[in-house]
Amino acid sequence: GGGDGEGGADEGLVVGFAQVGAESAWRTANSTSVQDAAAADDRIAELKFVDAQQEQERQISAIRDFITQQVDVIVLAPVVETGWTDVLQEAEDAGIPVILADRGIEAADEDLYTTRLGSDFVAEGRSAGEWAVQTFADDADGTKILELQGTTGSAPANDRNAGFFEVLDAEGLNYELVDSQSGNFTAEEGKAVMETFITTHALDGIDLLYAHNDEMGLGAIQAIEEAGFKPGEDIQIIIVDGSKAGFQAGVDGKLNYIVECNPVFGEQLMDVVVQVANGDDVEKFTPVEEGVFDATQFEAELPNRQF
Amino acid sequence: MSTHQLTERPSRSMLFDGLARYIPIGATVALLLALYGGGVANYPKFDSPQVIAKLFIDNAPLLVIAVGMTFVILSGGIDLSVGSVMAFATMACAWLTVDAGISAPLAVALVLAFGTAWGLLIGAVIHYFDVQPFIATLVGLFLFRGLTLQISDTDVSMRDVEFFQWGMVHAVDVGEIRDGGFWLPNLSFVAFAVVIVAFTVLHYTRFGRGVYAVGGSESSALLMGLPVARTKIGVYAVSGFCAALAGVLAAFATKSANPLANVGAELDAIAAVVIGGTLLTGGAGFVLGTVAGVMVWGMLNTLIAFQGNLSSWWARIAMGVLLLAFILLQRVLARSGEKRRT
Amino acid sequence: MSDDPIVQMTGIRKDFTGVRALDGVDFTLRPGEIHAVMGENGAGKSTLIKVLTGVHAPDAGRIRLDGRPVGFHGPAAAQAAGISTVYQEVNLTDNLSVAENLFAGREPRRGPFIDFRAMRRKAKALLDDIGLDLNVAAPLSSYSIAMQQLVAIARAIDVEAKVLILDEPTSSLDRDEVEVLLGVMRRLAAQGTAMVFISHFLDQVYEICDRMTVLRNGRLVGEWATADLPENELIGHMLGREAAELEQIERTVAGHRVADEAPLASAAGLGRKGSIAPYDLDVHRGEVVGLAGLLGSGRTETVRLIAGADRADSGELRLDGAKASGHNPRTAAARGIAFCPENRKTEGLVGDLTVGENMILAMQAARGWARSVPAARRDRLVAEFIEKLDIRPADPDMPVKNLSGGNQQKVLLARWMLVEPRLLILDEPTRGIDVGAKADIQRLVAELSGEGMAVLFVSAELDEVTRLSDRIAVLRDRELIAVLESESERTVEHIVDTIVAGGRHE
Amino acid sequence: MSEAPATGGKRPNPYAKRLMWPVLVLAALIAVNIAVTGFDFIVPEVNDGRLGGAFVNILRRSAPLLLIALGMTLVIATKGIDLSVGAVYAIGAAIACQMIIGAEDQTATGLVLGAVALALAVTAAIGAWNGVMVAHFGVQPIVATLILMIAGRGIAQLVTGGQIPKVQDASPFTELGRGELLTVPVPIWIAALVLAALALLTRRTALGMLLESVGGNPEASRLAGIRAKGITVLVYLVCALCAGLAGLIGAANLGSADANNGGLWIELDAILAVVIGGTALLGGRFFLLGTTIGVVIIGTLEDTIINVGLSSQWQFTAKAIVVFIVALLQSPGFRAWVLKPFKRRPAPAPAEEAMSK
Ligand SMILES: Nc1ncnc2c1ncn2[C@@H]1O[C@H](COP(=O)(O)OP(=O)(O)OP(=O)(O)O)[C@@H](O)[C@H]1O
Ligand SMILES: Nc1ncnc2c1ncn2[C@@H]1O[C@H](COP(=O)(O)OP(=O)(O)OP(=O)(O)O)[C@@H](O)[C@H]1O
Ligand SMILES: [Mg+2]
Ligand SMILES: [Mg+2]
Repeated sequence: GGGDGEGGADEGLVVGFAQVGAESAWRTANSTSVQDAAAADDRIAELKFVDAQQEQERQISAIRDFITQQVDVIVLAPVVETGWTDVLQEAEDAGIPVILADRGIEAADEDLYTTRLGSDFVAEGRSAGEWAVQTFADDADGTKILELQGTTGSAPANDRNAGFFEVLDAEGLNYELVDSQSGNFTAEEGKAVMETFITTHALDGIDLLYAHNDEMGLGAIQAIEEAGFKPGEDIQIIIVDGSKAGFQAGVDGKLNYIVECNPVFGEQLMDVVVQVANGDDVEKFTPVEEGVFDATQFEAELPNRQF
Repeated sequence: MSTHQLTERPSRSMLFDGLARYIPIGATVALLLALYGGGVANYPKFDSPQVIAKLFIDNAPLLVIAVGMTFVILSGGIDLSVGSVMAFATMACAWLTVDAGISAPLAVALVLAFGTAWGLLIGAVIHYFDVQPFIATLVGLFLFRGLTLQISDTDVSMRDVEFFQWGMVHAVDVGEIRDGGFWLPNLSFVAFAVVIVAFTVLHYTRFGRGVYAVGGSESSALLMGLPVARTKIGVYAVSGFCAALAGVLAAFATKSANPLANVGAELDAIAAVVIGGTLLTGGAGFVLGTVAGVMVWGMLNTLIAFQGNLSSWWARIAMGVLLLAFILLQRVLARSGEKRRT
Repeated sequence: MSDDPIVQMTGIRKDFTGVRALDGVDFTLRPGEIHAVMGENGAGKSTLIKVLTGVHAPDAGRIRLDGRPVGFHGPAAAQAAGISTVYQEVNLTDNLSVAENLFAGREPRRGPFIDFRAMRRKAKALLDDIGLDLNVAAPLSSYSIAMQQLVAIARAIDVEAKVLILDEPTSSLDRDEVEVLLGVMRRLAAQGTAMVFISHFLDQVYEICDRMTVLRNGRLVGEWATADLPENELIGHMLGREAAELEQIERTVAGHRVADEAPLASAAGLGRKGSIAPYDLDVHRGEVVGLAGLLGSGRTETVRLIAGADRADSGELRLDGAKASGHNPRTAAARGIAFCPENRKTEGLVGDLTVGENMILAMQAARGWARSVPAARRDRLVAEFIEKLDIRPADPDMPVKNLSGGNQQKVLLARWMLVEPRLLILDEPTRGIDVGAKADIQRLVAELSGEGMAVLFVSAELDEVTRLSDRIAVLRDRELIAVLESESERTVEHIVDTIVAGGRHE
Repeated sequence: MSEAPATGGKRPNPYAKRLMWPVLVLAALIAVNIAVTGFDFIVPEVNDGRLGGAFVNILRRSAPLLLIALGMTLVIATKGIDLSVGAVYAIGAAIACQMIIGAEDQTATGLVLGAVALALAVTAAIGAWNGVMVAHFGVQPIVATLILMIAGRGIAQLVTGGQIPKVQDASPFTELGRGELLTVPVPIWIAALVLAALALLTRRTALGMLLESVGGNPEASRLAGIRAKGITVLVYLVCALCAGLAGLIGAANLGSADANNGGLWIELDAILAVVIGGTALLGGRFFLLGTTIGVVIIGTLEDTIINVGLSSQWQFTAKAIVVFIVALLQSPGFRAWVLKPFKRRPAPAPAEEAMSK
């Protein structure tokens, strides 16, 4: 059981949440989901929310503040995988359990957190790859691919890239990666990079665009339209995330495949928090429910989108 | 020789002349206390000594780069490269020890030497080629971020390097936090040492006084026959060294290197220096002011963490408002001590 | 005293873009002598010094020190070789304390650390030596420019140098200070130090110098022993025109003021805590009111209040009988008050802007940004004043920071004459100006007041004040102690007596 | 530190001299691109009555940066700096988009005009606030604007509720970023007009000179009777207005406003462009045309990296190298040093440079 801070079990739990930041709509949806779920949940007395603006030091600092405040449970959405040993050890010494949300940390520190709830970026990359292998299996002249990467060095960018090409290579698809650049997960840069792709490589013969998130994908779609091509037809497009706007574009026929990465797991998280606080046994990894969607499913799924 | 009094007595008291330049730092310290008092009054556990101790745990690297920045700003320059150099230094530590298998103390020495050399180089470019410091060091900002990413585009762990365990070992450990105890790791004391050395150098050595003179008026310093070149290049070397050292401290703190770490750290450092009462135009300010500035910066963040119910955007706005209130109060306090002109 | 020259410069040439500042100049300095370098504003005196001390590299010519060829890389190198210099503009760092300025770069140390106590003690002794009593721990910025000049001199003479160079050291000093300085120089000369002395005060030059080298337009005119060159000939050599031209500066129209006319500006109990005690002062149309007093007596403070540069915290200022509220430099200018501040570098000119732009600045400010002065009118006015004040080089597009000190002063004057103010406030307008130009400026002041302009005139030179003024306000201890009206009172002796007596009344 | 541009009177146009090196670097970058991708790079093409082609695209994409850099030039001329432009960009974008998506009919012209006006009014007010902090409260510019740099994105997120509002493609608002007028893309028009307007405003009136005066020597300017405070406020206001306008163009281009990433770090690029263009950060002389060239260099550089086939990791490194080259070429000291072996004349004393400051 968790620390018996001043909250006390009967008044509900005090939970500290060290969020990555507010760098994307996905992230904001995630924060909102967690905050709303905590507010609605009687078992939670207070959620201490800290936005770390994408810096590990700020997250570490926030965790130390949580320890000083003697919260009952700490939830951490780690910015990076490494470097958590000391601070998680401090939490353990103070008797406060830690739950990871969203991203994971290096395997060697597995003992220092109770459980992780979140998405598997490599798996997302693999899903995208599987669809590509299926779709282009009988493309005789080889599949020409453009990739819009997320922020250079970030875990989702690295994993979505790795998972995707792992499958392509494993399945022996005959493909050529024509160009791959970072669009920093933003529409602005996604569009700019795509424009340059178009002028440099022209679009004729390019089969597939793989964008690591919605926003870059949507930016690229605009660039493609402005250059006089039909996104979704002249070039097939895969995006990861699946926001409302992404699905809308799918419904409009402008993209072909969406790999969902679901940020709305606040309620699921609160359940885990309570279990952990009660000292119940929990799995080391709880995947968030996520799906993949192709053109046939966009229309039906659109109304279910929450962000 | 006649020593009759030719000139009339100074009107302002010596006391005032001596104190006028302490007003900005005095204001900073007073407001820091006010912030702390506000925190204690509003949040339970804010009076835990660990709240203060923590300012020097997480902010130790920031403190070190801010001290280096103080030298540069006092001389009338600016160094935008510190954040990137810091990230590069951490990454270089990881690369040298984990990949290249060099012994950690040697790696650290190499990194520190490299930081200093970079400072010397950019200082020489600034001085001899008269390139604006903002631009010359902006080159460093881009360059080292690029090089860091080229070493590795993912984070690298140094957990198995024995040497880096030393930094977080508790140097002081007084009781459990929950019982009102606190602890400080070794690396905080490295930062304290940097502050003490910097203070001594700035106030009690020729180099230090030269920094103030060059910041006051570079052309005058030159005509006075001061070693302007050595001073100007020296401050960038100090800053480069401090940035590299901060990178090493970061390696101690997390035992991991992250290519995207410390983005914008230069702005944090500049903010801390300026909040501490140092003028960006050079020539006026104190290292201890910078320490106070870093504490204010950390304290604002702590307040927001203790408040805990702010959304991302309200947290940013709150930070801005706190900073604003702080700066305006500081201006009011400082102004009452300044000559008033029309 | 051996006659081997200690410094020998031969065939020195120095070009700045567009200007040949020095052209084949020779200069010889012998041990133990005091050697004046004379010439008009812009003649190249300061440049010669800067070439000698390594601030500028010569484009041609050679320099020998003690017979050995040298080429310094900067003032530090020159200093190390035994040449100590006070440059023309005060070059100290005013954010540091007085003591630190005195010893910057050569602080007394204990181990690697500066011994501040010893430094303050030595500073105190050094300043005592030239009769200054300053708080050596206070920042230099809390002292007037004259004090700063004295500090700079003290710094230079403390270095036991073979050669001491003083470029217009006396431009803001009053007579007593000058006397002390000359005394120090004599003592150093007796000890064998060679000195270069640059000044526009001919009496000082004649009093102390053994020899002089005269420059004109960057060329060497000649070298003479002081005794061999009477004053009028010297002036002739410097200006290249007849000395007689300069003789008459007497007021053409004296006592212009109509006795019962209401004053143009009238200060009643105007004052500011910590800087000047409340004072009453009237200025009428067409009169010149001089302000006299020792250094730091508050002359600058007095006029700054009237100019709106500082805010008064007591009393009121009336212009044409109407209370001037919200007085600041801008409203003052709108009310016809022009103010030439004493420190042209920090308060007067904008170094990066051109001569023409600097001149037009006040006029433009008065018109607001939207209505720029038409180019034709601007060019005409600028050309007119460049000619009237004989500003050299006569190039309106030269950045003003490249002008010689005296010419910069003229640009500042031109700025305010251009707007044809009703009240012109001149704080040390003739500082660093050569004899010819000084005469021009004095004549101009007389002329302007003859045309009905009121002038407030601050100068450290009592001669100048007495010669020009209709009335003289005497200050002491930041207090206006007397206004001398009658002709018999307006003499140097009477002013000095008043100051001394003013002290006794306290 | 201002290297004296025209030490002489014989009118070697200081403007031309300042611009020479940036122009050469730009030419070199363009040459590299032409070498890699052929002349198509520079030749504009017209498709669907719309000017396109690689270089035109660069210009179009650079428009927001140019707007901000122009405003920044004026601020820097007064010895100031504005770090808040990125945040103001986001605020401008957020306000306009949020107002438009809140309406029933997103295609109404009146609505779009209203949204644009509101966004500009708010950003202008923010600029005035910055100016007042600097001019009237005497806060150092970097600190005064740091406040809004931190809080500004929070305000923008507050406006959008943390979402990324998407404006319908049919809304005329998107024309601001995607449309064309007489075949030339609208962003280029706007940037060109603002450039022309600012050039006229500063060079045809006395504003330019007064700005340079305030920047060169604030105390002397005050004593000369210049309304230094008013001018300072005006300049920050114009700068924020430019940033707001840039935000509108950016938002219109994407049809959405990203409060977090819109205009992120654009302040650094803007300052960079200003300095590459020859304006010293210490205030005084400013060069709007130089800034423009600086912006185009930065824009071209980003494309060059992709065209040359370097990976994303190279972006920073390449930028560093180019900036370093420009900075060194602009330095007379560096040129003298490089040319020294070829010249007979003695090099200038090191002190000389410093003295001209
Ligand atoms: N850095 C510079 N750049 C360009 N021209 C300069 C520079 N310094 C001096 N000059 C020019 O060189 C000439 C000589 O100037 P210098 O300062 O030596 O005159 P000076 O004899 O000392 O005059 P003053 O009595 O007014 O001080 C002047 O025409 C001046 O404009
Ligand atoms: N003897 C002194 N001791 C201390 N401070 C002084 C002294 N003399 C002047 N000051 C300082 O210098 C500044 C300028 O003095 P002020 O302008 O009143 O002198 P002034 O009569 O105009 O002299 P001048 O114009 O000849 O320099 C004042 O702010 C004053 O604080
Ligand atoms: Mg001179
Ligand atoms: Mg005075």
